[in-house]
Amino acid sequence: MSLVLIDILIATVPLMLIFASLFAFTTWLERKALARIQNRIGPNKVGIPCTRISLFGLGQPAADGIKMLFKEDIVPRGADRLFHLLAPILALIPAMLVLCFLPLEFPWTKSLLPVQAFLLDGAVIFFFAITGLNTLAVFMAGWASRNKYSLLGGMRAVAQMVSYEIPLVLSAVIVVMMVGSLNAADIVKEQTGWNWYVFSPWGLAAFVIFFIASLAETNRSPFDLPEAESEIIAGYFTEYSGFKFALFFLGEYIAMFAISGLAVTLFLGGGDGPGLAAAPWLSVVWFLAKIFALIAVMIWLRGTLPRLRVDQLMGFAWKFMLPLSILNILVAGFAWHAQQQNSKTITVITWVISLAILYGTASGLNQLNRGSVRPRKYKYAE
Amino acid sequence: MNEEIAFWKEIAFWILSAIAVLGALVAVRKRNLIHGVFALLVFFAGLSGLFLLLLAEFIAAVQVLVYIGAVGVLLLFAIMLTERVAGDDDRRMTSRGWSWGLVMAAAVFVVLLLPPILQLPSPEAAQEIKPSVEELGHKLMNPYVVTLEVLALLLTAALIGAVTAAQGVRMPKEEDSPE
Amino acid sequence: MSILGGGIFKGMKVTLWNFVLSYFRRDRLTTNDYSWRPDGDLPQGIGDYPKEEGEQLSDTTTVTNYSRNFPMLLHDGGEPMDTVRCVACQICERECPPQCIYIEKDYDENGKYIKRPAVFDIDVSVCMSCQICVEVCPFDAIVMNSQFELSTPDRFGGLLVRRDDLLKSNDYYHQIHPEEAAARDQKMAVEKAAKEAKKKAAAEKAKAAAEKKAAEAAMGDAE
Amino acid sequence: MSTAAAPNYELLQQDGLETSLLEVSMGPHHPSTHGVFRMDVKLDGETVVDLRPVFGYLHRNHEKLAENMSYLSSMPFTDRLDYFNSMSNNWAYALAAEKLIEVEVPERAEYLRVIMAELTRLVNHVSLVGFFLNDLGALGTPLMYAFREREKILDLFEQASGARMMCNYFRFGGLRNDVPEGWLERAGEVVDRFPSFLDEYEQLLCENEIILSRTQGVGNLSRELAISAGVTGPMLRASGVAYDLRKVDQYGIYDRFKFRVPHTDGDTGDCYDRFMIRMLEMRESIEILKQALAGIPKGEIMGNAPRVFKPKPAEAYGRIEGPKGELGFYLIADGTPKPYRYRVRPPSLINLTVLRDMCLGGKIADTVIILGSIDIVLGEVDR
Repeated sequence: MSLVLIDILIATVPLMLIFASLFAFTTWLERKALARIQNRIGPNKVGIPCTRISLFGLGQPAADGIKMLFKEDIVPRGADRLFHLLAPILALIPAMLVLCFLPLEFPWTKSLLPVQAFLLDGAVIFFFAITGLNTLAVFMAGWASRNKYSLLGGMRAVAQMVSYEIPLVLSAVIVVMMVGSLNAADIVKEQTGWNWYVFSPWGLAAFVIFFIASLAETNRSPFDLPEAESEIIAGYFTEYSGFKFALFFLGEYIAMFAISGLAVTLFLGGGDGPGLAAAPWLSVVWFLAKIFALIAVMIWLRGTLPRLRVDQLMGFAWKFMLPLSILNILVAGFAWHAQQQNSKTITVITWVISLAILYGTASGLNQLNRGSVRPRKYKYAE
Repeated sequence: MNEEIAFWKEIAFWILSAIAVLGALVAVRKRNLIHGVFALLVFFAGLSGLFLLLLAEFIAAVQVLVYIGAVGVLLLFAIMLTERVAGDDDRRMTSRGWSWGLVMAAAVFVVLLLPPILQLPSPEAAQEIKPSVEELGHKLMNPYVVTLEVLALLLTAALIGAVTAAQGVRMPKEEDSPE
Repeated sequence: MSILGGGIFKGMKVTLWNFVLSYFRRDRLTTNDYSWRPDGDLPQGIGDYPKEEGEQLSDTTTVTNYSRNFPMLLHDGGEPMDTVRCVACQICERECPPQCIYIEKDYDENGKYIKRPAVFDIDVSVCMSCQICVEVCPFDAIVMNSQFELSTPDRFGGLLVRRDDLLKSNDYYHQIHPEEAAARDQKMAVEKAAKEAKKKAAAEKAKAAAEKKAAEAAMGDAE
Repeated sequence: MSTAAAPNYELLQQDGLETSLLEVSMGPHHPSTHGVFRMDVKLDGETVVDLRPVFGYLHRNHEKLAENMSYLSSMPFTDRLDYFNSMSNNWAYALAAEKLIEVEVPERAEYLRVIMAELTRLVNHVSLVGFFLNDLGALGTPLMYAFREREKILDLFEQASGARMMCNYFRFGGLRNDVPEGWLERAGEVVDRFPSFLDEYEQLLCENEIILSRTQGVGNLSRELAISAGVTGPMLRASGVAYDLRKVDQYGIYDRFKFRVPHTDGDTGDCYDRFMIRMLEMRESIEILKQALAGIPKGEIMGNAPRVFKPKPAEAYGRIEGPKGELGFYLIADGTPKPYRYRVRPPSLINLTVLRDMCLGGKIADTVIILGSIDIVLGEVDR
């Protein structure tokens, strides 16, 4: 085993272990939080598996994992066996691959590795390129299980992911334009000392668009149309059971981590936070804390919002998100030039004007798209 | 340290090119359309791996983004819209005279491609140039800005054309739903 | 609507409010997990399952003083078979909507019908605990029990509850449905008193008639 | 192939792009068909071109059974018709039977009947809104809030009649037994706490943009079609017709209570109207409950009904304003203790007949919420 391979292993294995265990923790967190939102208690019986100790149900992910291993793995007769097997794997590969582009400086890797993935020149472009593969996995699953519902689910998923990738990329363009480089580490370096991009009006608008598009990209709450239980049973993974289903589940959660990781890098200043001078390794803690904040909001949305319909989903992407993100690029451009004069008054004025423009267009577009949708008044007969 | 890296690069090169060639072959021979498209995507992935080996990250990323992400999905959409997509039917035969095809390909290779390949300097000569994204950006802006604008115009025209074509499929209903 | 996405934020405020309150306000929880319910109205020692037959409460769900499940036959204490109230008049067998009761009268050795059921089976898989039998029974012999865990591994005979398993004492009835049992006993006491009064009145009338007849007879043989 | 073109949607088989119709049977055990109900849907992409409802999976021969049993014995079976509101089913049957014989229902029983019926209306509307939101995709949160309130009311039913859902509590001429003491105070407490829950519920649901845009303009039911199809209940009121049996028939003692009947003022109703009408009706039911709980007198619970119910040959039709619509019982008596003919007018089934007209042209996601907004219970549809 030559030295190079050991270096690569040292870099990738902790990444995989940390995020796999975070996945287990998030499933528990999601079930507990959703339960509490719905005034239930959530899993509290499984502590350490096969003992009676129930430490707040923390053993539930382990129990689910073991259950998934032993569940019978049914492949429908008409299905295309090879693709039925490949789809969950293809759903997992991009999600895991993309994790290495997040600027997470683990303390022990600093000295060893000659090149780190997030120091790549085009880290952000690689990120979007590889998350694009998820669309293929979903389509493959939908098509291979040869069942009407999954076909519908697959079609919906492909259409949704393709049309939400554009606002996702365009809102990331703003930050790249501001920083001037595609390198994840430079982006984080620009935002040190609390001047994160989310605090500027165009940054906030870009963050909101990025967050909504990332919800759609990972099929989360208001956009979980591909796996709409009430309409098309479980969408593209209707015919999956046992460990393949668990792989899909794992893929979806790791994709959630990856996308919110990028959101944190671009808008919330990556590992930046108080107390970094004292202990540099705190940046990893801050990074994960911010990711969990975003995931908490995703879970909160899942507990509250119903689902959008397919054509509304498309209309929202093309008629609301896309124009808003293009306009946001223009506004950010002007603001960047105004900032070059770096006089206090001009920046304040630009901030106010850009805020007004962005909010004005947003509500204008909303009025244009869904003007007639308003709560109605009713008459009473004696 | 770096002769080891060179050794691993050599192995990576052979693996990636083998994947690419295999993908291309399967794409051509497969009777089932969907399998063919996915094999083609494997070929694109192999290609982007080769770009990475040449340290051209941006092109590798764009290759994945454009070819696999966009062209692949476009092909799948096209296949989905044509009828009888559910199963691979036997009606779609591959041409029987493939042996003549092989001969023609060999002739083209010998006559057109072989001479320039021989003049190429040996592979070691391709040393590490620094094709950073920034330089690409600057080049796009000053010398090639005209082509960029024309391309942009072309794409928007294509987009508008696609929208009107899709619009025409369904006769617009008399009472349009409120959205 | 007011601000962009105002409705969605309002909805999220409500769910956040529910999320926070579910930790403090116990009545907001739909699934009341009884293992940690402090108030005393449920018997303590919730963990151990009721061992001996007839104990009414189990730890998993609420069984209140009003819930009725499958019927049971009442007897007034002591040896069940000699103080049983049921006289096998088979009214409940006829009236039962899903026809799940089967009764056979009891005869002593020389064939005289003694007012007791020899066989009284209720097919628990058919019974829908609708309490019609309790209403139509003139002798208050059958009432609703609240014991519902009657599952048995044996599919063929297991769900047919025999007479001896159905028989329960009247004070067990007081234990599970105190109000109802008290009201029923009080009604029976009133009826019994009314019957006695009627019988006494009939007896006096009979006695008076007998004296009158005796007096006339005495008058007759006097002339 | 010939496609039965829907009235407002022509499927254009233009040259070349002739796509095949996807035929999906949203089968008997589909997660959102509220029981065993099947819809054979022909889809062009996502748009519904044709829809054929198939039901009958839950047919239990209720009406023929009733002809072979005494009048009283079929009372517990009426609980199982629309298993969400057994009390109002019992009342409709009791009302019909009381028309056959002359019996006078005491005052306290009338008040308790109104209280029980209005409590079932609350339970039904709250659960319906919960299931409707579940079909829309809100994973269970509104449903769990609805069930939390429903539990409180079901506890009240258990204390009064002995069972939570299958109450079998009404008798011809009154009620089976009086409510235990302390029950009226508990009921008052539940009714007083309900409006605060409703405010929270409305805050969660009524201004949510996603719900508004998903339900408005979906499943339009015009006034003429509603009236001609015999649709009754909240669906009819959502289509603009202010018709409520409690005001029309004034059965029981509804004339003593002051309450209003919400309805839309336009002449078509969509899913949003049906959803909002039910939310507003819950508030009216609370008004009635408050007045009834305040005015309930002491006294007898059971009128002088004969021991064996053997009515003279006659026919009677008793109907009430059930939570789902006009629930009617038609009885023909022939002098024997068994009815000659026993017929139930199921509001769910009659409201279901307009499902196809509302769904055509919409998306597959719309069929699910239109079915949810009709509020059917398969026990009543199939009987």
